[in-house]
Amino acid sequence: MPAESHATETAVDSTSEDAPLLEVKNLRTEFRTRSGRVVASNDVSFTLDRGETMGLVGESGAGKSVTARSILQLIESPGEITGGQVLFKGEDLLERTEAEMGPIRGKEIALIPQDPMSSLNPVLTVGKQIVETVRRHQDVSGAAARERAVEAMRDVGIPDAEERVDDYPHQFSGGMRQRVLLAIGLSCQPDLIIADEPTTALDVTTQAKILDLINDLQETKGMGVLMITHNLGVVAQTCDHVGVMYAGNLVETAPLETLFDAPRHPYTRALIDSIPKVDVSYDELPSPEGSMPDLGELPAGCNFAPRCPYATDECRTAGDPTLEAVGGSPSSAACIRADELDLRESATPALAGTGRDTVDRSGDPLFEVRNLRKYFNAGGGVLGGVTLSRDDGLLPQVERQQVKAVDGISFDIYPGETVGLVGESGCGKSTVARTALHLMSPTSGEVYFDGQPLHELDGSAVRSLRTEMQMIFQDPQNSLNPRKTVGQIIGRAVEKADVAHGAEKRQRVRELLERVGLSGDAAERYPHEFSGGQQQRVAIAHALAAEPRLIVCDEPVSALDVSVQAQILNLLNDIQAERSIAYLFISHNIGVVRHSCDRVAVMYLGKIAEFGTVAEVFSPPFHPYTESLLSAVPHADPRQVTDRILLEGSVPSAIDPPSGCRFQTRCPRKAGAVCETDVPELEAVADGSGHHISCHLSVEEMSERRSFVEPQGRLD
Amino acid sequence: MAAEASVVERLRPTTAQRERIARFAVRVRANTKAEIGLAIVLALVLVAIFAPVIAPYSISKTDISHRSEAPSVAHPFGTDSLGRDIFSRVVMGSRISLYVGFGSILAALAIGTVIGVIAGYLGGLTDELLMRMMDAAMAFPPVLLALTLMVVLGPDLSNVILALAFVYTPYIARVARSAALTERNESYVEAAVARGESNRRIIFSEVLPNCSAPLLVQGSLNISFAILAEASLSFLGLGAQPPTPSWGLMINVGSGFMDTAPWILIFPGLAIGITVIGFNMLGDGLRDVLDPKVDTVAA
Amino acid sequence: MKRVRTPDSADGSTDHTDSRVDRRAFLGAAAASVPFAIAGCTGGSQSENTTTTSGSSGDGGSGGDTTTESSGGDGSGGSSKMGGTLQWGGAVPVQSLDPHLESAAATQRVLKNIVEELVQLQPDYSLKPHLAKTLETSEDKKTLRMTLQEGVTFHDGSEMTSVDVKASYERVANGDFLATGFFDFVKELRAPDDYSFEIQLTEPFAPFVARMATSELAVVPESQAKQDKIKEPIGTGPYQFDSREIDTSFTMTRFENYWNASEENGPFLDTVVKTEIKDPTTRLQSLTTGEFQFINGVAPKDVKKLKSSSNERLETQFPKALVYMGLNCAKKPFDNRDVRLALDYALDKEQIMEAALYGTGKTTATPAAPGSPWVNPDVKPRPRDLDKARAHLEKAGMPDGFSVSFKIPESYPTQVQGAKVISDQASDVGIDLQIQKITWSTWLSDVYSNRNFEATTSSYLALWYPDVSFFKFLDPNGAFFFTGWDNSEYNQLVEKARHLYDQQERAKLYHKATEIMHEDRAGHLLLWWQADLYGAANNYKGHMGTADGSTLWFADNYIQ
Amino acid sequence: MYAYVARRAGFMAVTLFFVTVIAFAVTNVLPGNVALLILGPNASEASLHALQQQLGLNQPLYVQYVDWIGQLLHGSMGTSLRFDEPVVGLIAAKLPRSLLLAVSATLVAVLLSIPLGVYSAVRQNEAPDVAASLFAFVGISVPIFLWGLIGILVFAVWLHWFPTGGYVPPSKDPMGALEHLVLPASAMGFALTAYIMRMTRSSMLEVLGEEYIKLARAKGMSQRVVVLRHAFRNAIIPVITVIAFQFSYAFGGVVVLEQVFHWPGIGQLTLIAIQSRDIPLIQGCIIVVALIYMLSNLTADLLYAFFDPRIRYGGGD
Repeated sequence: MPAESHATETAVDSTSEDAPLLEVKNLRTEFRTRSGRVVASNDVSFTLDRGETMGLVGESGAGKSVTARSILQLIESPGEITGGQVLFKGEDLLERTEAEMGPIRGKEIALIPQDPMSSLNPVLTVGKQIVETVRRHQDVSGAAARERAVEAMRDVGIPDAEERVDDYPHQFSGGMRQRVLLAIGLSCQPDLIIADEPTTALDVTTQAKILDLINDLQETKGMGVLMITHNLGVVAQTCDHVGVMYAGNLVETAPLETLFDAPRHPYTRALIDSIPKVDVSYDELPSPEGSMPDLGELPAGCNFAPRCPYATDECRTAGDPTLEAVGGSPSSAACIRADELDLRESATPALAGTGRDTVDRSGDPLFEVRNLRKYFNAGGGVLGGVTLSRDDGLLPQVERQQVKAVDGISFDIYPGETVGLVGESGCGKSTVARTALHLMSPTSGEVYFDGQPLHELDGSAVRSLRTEMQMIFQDPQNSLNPRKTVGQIIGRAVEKADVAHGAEKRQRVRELLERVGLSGDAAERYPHEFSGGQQQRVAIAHALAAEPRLIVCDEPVSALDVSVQAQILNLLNDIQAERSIAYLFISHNIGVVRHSCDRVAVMYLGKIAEFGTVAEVFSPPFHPYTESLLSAVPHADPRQVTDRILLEGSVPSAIDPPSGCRFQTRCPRKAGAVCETDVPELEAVADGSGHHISCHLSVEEMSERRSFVEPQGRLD
Repeated sequence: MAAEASVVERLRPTTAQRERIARFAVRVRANTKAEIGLAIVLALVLVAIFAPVIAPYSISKTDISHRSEAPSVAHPFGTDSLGRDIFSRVVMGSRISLYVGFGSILAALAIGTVIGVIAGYLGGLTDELLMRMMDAAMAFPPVLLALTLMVVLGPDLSNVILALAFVYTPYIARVARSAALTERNESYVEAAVARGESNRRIIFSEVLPNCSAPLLVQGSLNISFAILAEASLSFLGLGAQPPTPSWGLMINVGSGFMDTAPWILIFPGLAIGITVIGFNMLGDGLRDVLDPKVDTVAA
Repeated sequence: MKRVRTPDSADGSTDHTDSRVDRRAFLGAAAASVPFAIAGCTGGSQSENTTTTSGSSGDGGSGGDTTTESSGGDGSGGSSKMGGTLQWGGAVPVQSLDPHLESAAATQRVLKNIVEELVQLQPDYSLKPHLAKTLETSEDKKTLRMTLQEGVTFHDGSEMTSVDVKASYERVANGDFLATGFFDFVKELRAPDDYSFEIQLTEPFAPFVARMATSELAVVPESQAKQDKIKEPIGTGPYQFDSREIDTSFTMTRFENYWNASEENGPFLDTVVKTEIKDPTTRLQSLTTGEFQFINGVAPKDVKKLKSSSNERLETQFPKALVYMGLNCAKKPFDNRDVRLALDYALDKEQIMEAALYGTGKTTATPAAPGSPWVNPDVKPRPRDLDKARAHLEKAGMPDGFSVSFKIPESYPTQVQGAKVISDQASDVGIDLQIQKITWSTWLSDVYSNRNFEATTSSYLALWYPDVSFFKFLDPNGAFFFTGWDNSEYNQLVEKARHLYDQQERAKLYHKATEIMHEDRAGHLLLWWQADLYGAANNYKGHMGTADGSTLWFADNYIQ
Repeated sequence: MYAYVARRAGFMAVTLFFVTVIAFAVTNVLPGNVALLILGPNASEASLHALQQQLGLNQPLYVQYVDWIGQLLHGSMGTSLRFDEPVVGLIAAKLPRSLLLAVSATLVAVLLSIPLGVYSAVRQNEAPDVAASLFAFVGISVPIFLWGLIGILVFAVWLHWFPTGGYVPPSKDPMGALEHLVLPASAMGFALTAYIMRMTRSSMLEVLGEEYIKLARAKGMSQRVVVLRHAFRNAIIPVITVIAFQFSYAFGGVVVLEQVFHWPGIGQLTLIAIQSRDIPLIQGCIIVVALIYMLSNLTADLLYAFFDPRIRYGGGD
């Protein structure tokens, strides 16, 4: 492809020095839908200067990313920008035609998309996708552009960039691909970066690394950053200035500290309160009421009124409040009561309570797993994964490569107890759950349910035990059969478990729906007519239908919005307390595990690194891996400075795990050669205590860091 | 007693199901291709049903004195080389094409779906073997395989349906398998396993209903293939038997009179063209309507 | 006087299926054309002109069906006729080329010009000595003495002597060929010297001499006579085999030193290239666009168009073949004479012929070739009479008719066309004939050998010699008998006639046989005689057909 | 990449096995018995039985199948009953002509349909797109033999531009061969163009909706670059499989088209074999045609792997 000719195009010459880098005035973008026009971003105005990072935060569907994409005029039909101005270095970009926007996009303003997996062209090498951007905007030769690409990759921390420049996107991990997108964005030294949920699709640890990288790059390159996210933790870690959006409107803007210390809009207060703090143990996790209204059917008056604890009649009738500065403070808010309300303290009373009541572990455990192993054949199909090894004998032996997903796991669960399994994605936690429930047949190891040896029973006996053990899944949408009504789904579970039939069954279904907080007549409707949170409630009702004694929850809330997550976790806890059901709770988010589990097992590459009660695991001594996991959890208090431990590289492949302790390749506190040679045993920290750690370090060495659960003093 | 109640409950279309069908109809009307396609297919079905009423003359009455007459008021489509009225034969011919089209594809849908879904759901060796068999059957060009089968089965219209059903089963099986593969990884299937459902029940009551969309599309496209194949078989003389007014047969006979009496060939050719366009448009339109991704409402 | 040619089977277009199924090689599409047999009479002079009469008058500028094509008419010198390549659009592919084995009409059309026989059939059905200069039969008609032409060379350059003739005849006698059966009546073959040859019969047997005029007793060089299977025939004819591609093309070139070459009778054409085109319409289109100068098997529907066009001409030769409806008299319902009569009365034979042949054929009630003494003048086809038909149905106990399968070999378009009209007419009295188009090989195995059919159609190369008409496909032990109609009185008559020489006596017997056949409504419902239809460009001169009706003789043809 | 190729080849071998099973089963179920057909109707019972014995017809089917496969592996497909010539020779003579027809038809189709498909995808729902999809609909809705017949009538009989049919070997007379090739190839090419164009269009539309296209636009790439460099190179990959499938479909269509244009290819040979129940020839023909289908699919898979780096370089981490 011949490089574009650059002569004719006019980049924006910075006409006036004093104009802010970006000033958005009453931006309005609408979408034509079958049910009339929907206003996705409604008269949004804000400014952003060089070297400054502004956050746009809000629940999904609030219009954050539509606003961002409108700046670059990337709105495709049926959407269109119907009003307002986008002043970039003093010039209104909306005046420019599509062709004239060419030199701006990618050179002056760069977009970092959300999903690294699908934002890179799979058939072009990574290098070529950077080179093409460089050559589009700068008149440089091929070789120089390639050099520029390698340099850009090195800037964003991609190891041995020189070799990997000609690799293809599918040869990089999620985190690495996000770094490539960053390299593409920065390759032409843009003045403004729009990062649209850059880390949502990534693991906690990778997310921390990417956000730090963006902050460093901003300091060195001095460009402006517009950070779009729904996670206040990310905002706290990266932004100087924050805008909160709700149902298409910008409801509050403020500097970071003021926003957290003294929010001026009730919705901001609710958002902050809904983030569980690690060092507080709650009886009930705080969660805002209801959910954001549909953009098509906005309520009269203030959009937040129906969910606002401070709403007055005036709020409900006086139309949409406009964003005005609040006297005596740098923030402005779109709330007629902004001046009078004092929202510095959490609106909901401190729910800090005793946390979970202690579990009686005197009797025998309800569910016990001893030395569970599960190996998969690498590669698919009959011939997959077969390699010919020709080491000694003449004849090449056919060797089956094996993925050792679960390699010797033991734990037990008592009636009414919740045991958490936590670890990065790919550590084998969901495989443990599925093998324990015999949805997959384990390679070896014993599983006991209520004393009965599951591994020795034949198919039908196991199937009869099924009603005692149920499962809830991560993505509520596809855990319900789209072709059946909610009533049929739950009814089938009731019928299958012989709990009830006919009219009695229908009655039972209504009770279950009401118990999970849905109305009885939901039974007539189809799953796709419910929101994510409601669908998960149906899934819970479906699990309860068989009156099980154990429910395995596989990442039950990670696909849901932050505010909805709390509601579901509370529901699970109430049900557990009421029916003493045991949970096996799987999650990659250690924050969630902190509040809903009694005991926690930290898993790494198919083995348990640390196991004990939440209090024991969250306080020293720490297994080095647990320590790094805990330190990476973003917290909503900007002032709380924690020295984050960032693990190098990514999780090694389970086909040939590292020798000795599997964590040795990434362990920041590696004891020495011993870690590489012999495999550490999972021993009790002190005899008689339930807290076990498998590491060669001494207990003292593992106790240098302060506990994460004791209340932290505020660093003013 | 309880069992019947639940059956009745399932049969009575709940309000939600009626709603779903209404919404589906709205989306069909919104898609021009589906709308035109549906219109043509419906018109064809009506013509086929009322054919004996519409057709003024008998399809087999020969009248040598009026042979190869040009279209006239008495014979809107003219007469063929034996003096038979072409308009009546084309109208009655719609029955043959629909009978062959729907017959063979419904049979292929029945067998193909079962094979495909079982292969897709069970995976492993069964999947490999079944799919290799399907590939083998697909290796033979449709008309060629149908031809060989016709000689084996003997000259009869129901044999044409059997032959075409055998030929198009693999196409359906392939679509069913890929649909079943995607559905198998959905969690509701895992939930069903967790409930202790048997494989058979999961396949037929959980997975199968969700494979209906792609099968509906493939089915309607294959009907047009089947009609074209029947025409080719009859053209080669081994399909429908005289005096059945199969369009393909009429074209075969008509090809001898192309320069002297072109109408003998043109009208059945047009009939096939319009019918096949109808089914193809319906198939394409349904693919857009049933494909959630194509939904235009912005998130 | 009308002459019957040896028609190959079936109508014009695709008669690829008319080779006889013989012992050795399965010829796939083998029609049951009857081996040629010529009346026993001798003498008669060879006249160049083949007279053809045809229904269609020779109107219009085209040469039309040349009654007598005066060869030297335009007075141009002989030399201008020499040379050129004839592009011939053939209807049916040439089968295998072993003269003693192969009786398919398509193959005979080319073999006629390559291998020759001791005696040759003349237009007036007399038998003229050819490779044999003279032929005498002894008084007791048991020994045949012949003296051979001298100076005759084979295509491979060797000279023909009685050694070759004896070797050829012994090949047929001891092998398993078409005419092998006839050697039951041969006691001894003698070749006293190089140019004389004698055959000693056990009893007078007229058909043997006739058989000697066919390619089944053609003379091949001794070297080839030894071969079990002759792939590329070497003969003494005016053209020699050049090359062929199965089912696609066949090429033969002029044989320079043909012993009988002459200024006047050719051979003139350098090469004859036959391209095989199955579809009659495409074949005609290729003639009109000039890709071919000559095509055979013109479809009856195109006769009118061809005659009206200025730059092509049509030649017809009547009759070529007899088409009849076969009813299975060994199975219900046609085992009942009344049912057969009912069907006979339901059909209007004239209408059926008109529909299928566009008037280029003739209906008949006797299998004897039209114009021959064996035709019984007062036996006419039954006219259509629905009341009589219903009466016979009631008598047979089936007042509201019946339903049977009606199997038609799909490679015969005129039979298919006729069948549609027949089934339509029969339905008027409730007789439902369900047409089933089947391939020729299925007809052969289902209908012919397994007799699993109720009604069918078939065709048969009529021949002037009555034995073939009356015995061959009507007598239970005739070679092509499949209808199961067995009338002992008829059989005796025909058996006796086989051994009579006197024409009047044989005619009386055959007339009686025709009456019995008609009265007892035999399983053969005769439909029509049809003609051989050839098309040619105006500049392709000379007569196309030959005395035996279905073969072609290219020697006297030339391109102007 | 090699694992991928090995797997595809492995699949093909198994499929080939099933192909031979189907070919054997279908032909051996044909009514009428073979010996009778060889010896003719008046063969005696004894000679019929003897021939059956010799041909091994009365052994159990699987035994017949095994020695038939044995023969096949030694490269002999038996001799044709009808032509009394080795089947392999017959097919070898006729196959190249059908290949010539199918390849030229596919070539015509590809050169025409890919640009059309891309253009109508980019111009979605505008005039050219509607016109192109109408053209496509007409193309696939009328049987190929009708296109052939109309082609002959218009271009050969009326306009005399091309001959009405027949085949001229290119080695002997290239111009003549081309003249004879135009009508049949374009008749079939027309139908293929429609299929490939529709596939290209829908594949392009799908790719244009992908995230990386949005990013390419966000990087300021011109429409031409976005469509050709980014979208087309992804969209072409599935189209390759369609082209391979269409090639084998074209090969299937040959059966009918060779009849109309009396093109002496394998299609016509197969039809004759079927009509005269020449069992060894039928088996030979349908296996060769099936082999062509599988080879074209294997090439498509290889091209697929070549064009799609995700397969060429195997899974990443």
